[in-house]
Amino acid sequence: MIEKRSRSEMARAVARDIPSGSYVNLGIGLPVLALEHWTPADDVVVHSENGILGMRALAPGEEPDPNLTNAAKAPVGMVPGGSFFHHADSFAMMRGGHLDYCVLGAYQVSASGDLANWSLGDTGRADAVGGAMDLAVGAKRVHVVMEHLTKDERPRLVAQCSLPLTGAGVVNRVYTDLATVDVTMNGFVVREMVPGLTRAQLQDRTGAPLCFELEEKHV
Amino acid sequence: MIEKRSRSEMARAVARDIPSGSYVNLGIGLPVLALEHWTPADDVVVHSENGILGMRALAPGEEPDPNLTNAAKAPVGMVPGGSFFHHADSFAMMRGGHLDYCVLGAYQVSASGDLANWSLGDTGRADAVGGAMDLAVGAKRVHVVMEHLTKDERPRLVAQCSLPLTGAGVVNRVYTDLATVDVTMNGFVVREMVPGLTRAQLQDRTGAPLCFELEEKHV
Amino acid sequence: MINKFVESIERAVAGIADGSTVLVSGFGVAGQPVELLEALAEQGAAELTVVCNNSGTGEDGLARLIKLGRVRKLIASYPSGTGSHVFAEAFAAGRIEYECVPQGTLAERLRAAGAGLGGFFTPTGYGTALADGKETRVIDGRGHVFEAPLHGDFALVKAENADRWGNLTYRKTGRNFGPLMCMAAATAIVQADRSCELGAMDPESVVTPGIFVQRVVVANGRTA
Amino acid sequence: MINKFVESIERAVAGIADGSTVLVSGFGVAGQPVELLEALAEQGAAELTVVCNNSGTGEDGLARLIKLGRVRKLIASYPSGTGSHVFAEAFAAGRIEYECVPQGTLAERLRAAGAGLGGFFTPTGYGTALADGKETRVIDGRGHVFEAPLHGDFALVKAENADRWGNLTYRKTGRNFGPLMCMAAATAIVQADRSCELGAMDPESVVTPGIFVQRVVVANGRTA
Repeated sequence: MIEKRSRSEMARAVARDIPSGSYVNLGIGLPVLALEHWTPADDVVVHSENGILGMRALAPGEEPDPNLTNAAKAPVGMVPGGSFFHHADSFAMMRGGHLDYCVLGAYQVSASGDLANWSLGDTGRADAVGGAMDLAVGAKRVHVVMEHLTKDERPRLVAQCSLPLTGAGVVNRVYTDLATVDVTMNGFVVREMVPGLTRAQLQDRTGAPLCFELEEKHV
Repeated sequence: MIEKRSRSEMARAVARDIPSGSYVNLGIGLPVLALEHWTPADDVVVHSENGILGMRALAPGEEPDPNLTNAAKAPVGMVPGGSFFHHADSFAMMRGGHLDYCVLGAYQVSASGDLANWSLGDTGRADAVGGAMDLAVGAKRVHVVMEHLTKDERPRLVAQCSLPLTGAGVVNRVYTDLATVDVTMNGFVVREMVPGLTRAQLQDRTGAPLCFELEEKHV
Repeated sequence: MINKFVESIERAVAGIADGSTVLVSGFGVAGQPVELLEALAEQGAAELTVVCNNSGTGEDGLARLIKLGRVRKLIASYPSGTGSHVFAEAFAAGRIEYECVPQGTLAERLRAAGAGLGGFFTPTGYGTALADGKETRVIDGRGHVFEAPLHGDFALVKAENADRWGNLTYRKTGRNFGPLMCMAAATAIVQADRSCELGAMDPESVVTPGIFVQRVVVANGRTA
Repeated sequence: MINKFVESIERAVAGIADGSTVLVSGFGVAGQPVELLEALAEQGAAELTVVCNNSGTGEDGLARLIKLGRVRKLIASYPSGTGSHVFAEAFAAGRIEYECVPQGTLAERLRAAGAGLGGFFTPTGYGTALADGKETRVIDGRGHVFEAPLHGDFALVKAENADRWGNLTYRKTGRNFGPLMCMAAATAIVQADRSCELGAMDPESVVTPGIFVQRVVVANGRTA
């Protein structure tokens, strides 16, 4: 039986690979769950696009402040050593290569690292890009965390994105409920697979050829 | 006898024409002498390129702070309501049209408002532009204060600048030891002359045609 | 004497004409100038171009302006999300134009306007649909998009403290676009939670120097 | 644990290699990192490109580096003035290259580098000798010059307070180019008058967030 990773396990895998002392931006949804897997001693400094360095999850019972919110407009807290700044400075951090990692959700990632995470195409609804394009081009490493398949069971790891791009050739690594996959010069390279999953099954659920170079520690 | 304006009188003429409540940058040398002609009640807010709004002259006996200096690196004071900021913000104020006036010294001003105040041409020495070009293009009004003639008695108000430009078509008004002259679409227009000076004498000391539309209050 | 305080919220929004471009601070609720937006709705200006990161939530503030049909065009990065149904309905019905700008580009275009720059090249959006029709250039081997400054006729901004010169501080993430919009607007109108005496603010901690602000009203209503 | 403090001024300037581009804060004496510059002179790196508003005064700091022949090129807006005879002599003797950049353009080029922009158009310098050879463009009827970002390998910056994350505040006009140079350098090295505990700084008043700083040394010597 395939032991899929839960959302929390995906977030833990994301958090595990980010070294202590890193500067990190976590996108809305799945990415921000990684927050729960660091302790203050890790000194992972979390950036929020709306002007925070040193963001933390709201503590249980802590009074929310409507002027202390994250990118999803949800109340958060701040760690000692944090700072506030305006949007031009915040995006200078993002665009200027000062963040070690950003972690984003996605609709699709291509074998050449193209990212599609902001638009489902011509839906008649107004598309909303937010800060995704700035993070995609600006962070030193771009990690994506997403389900391996869409709800109707089509691959999200693809040869070419069919949806509008957020950035071209920007993604370094993808965490899914089935595997951890690097995007390399040679396309997708699988680093980690969940128990019970065969290589053939993973390839079958993926829209581009996979190489397998599993990292011992993660198998 | 021609009653030339002293340096202090030139500075007073500069100060007199700047309304209460204005935001002003004063250049090194003659321009900064205007400071002495405002009182705190005038609420003229003086900007210094090195990151001050609300600069004032050092009070007699006041202890100088090596970290509170003006554009000439001389110690200054600060008025209540002042603020400090970095150079990009400071020059945003200058370039972005937020200053009502800047007052600059000059070597030459042309009848079309060209300003030359940063370089004596190919002297073999390193030219130093400082913030002059930013002020020249950025302030809402650019006033110049300078001697009417060079030391060897050549006009500084000219048909065309012979020295390298700081900015083209930027000067609005010039205060000299002999006259106050506006730069208009039709060239130089004299608004004010010192006592004892004839129109012919002023024209004789000026390198481009003068119109005379003297303002009663200043004659 | 410089005194930028105006005595009422109505006076604060006086003179905003039909067809104006209005910059509105806020990221979600944080830093949103709700009282100024409500006053603008009462004031009646129409055919507005509004620049705001979001499109308002619920039925108040910017959402109310949109519902009243006063907004001809919205320039935003993220007008979707919980509570933004008023904009969604207006857009679906073709009653409002919308220009989508990446959030960092939006911030930088405002700053460029305030700083007197003619535009800039950014790598953000290169190779995407949001670069369609825009000038591009490869600089140091990397694709960039040319972006123009974004000027406002007015800005409506929420701050925490203000003095009579218009010096401002903000509260936490309520800062967001406020300082940039004050710079970018010909007339920056600020609603501040509190006023303080001139000289009471630490000059090292002023976030928006008063030179960027034209009117201040103290308005501490429903928002934090 | 993040701890950017280094225990000595020698460690602070370790690794600055020959040929590096070094950004040096300060406007005259205010904000000049004299101790770091002296340490760099001892360290011996040569063939440097230095970016600094001025050229140093007297025989110390940047003037000493120039006198020792370590500076191949100076990029500055105002290297003249009282006390800058060391640079003047080196320039007259052809021992140093010099690029003159308008002060606001210098600040903005540093910011563009730190902010990840590919360059910008500014009206400053249009129609002057400092635009010679540069791309120009008329935007909204006004002439502009294209200016490229200015990146540093290292920045030497003076601040007032620092914590172990590298958060900084400055003192009065000592702020000047410091925040921009921290952003623009791959490795920003800061000499701070004082250190403080993490959390002791007001998050609203941090001027340079620690993300822009790599090393801090406490050095409170002869300068104010």
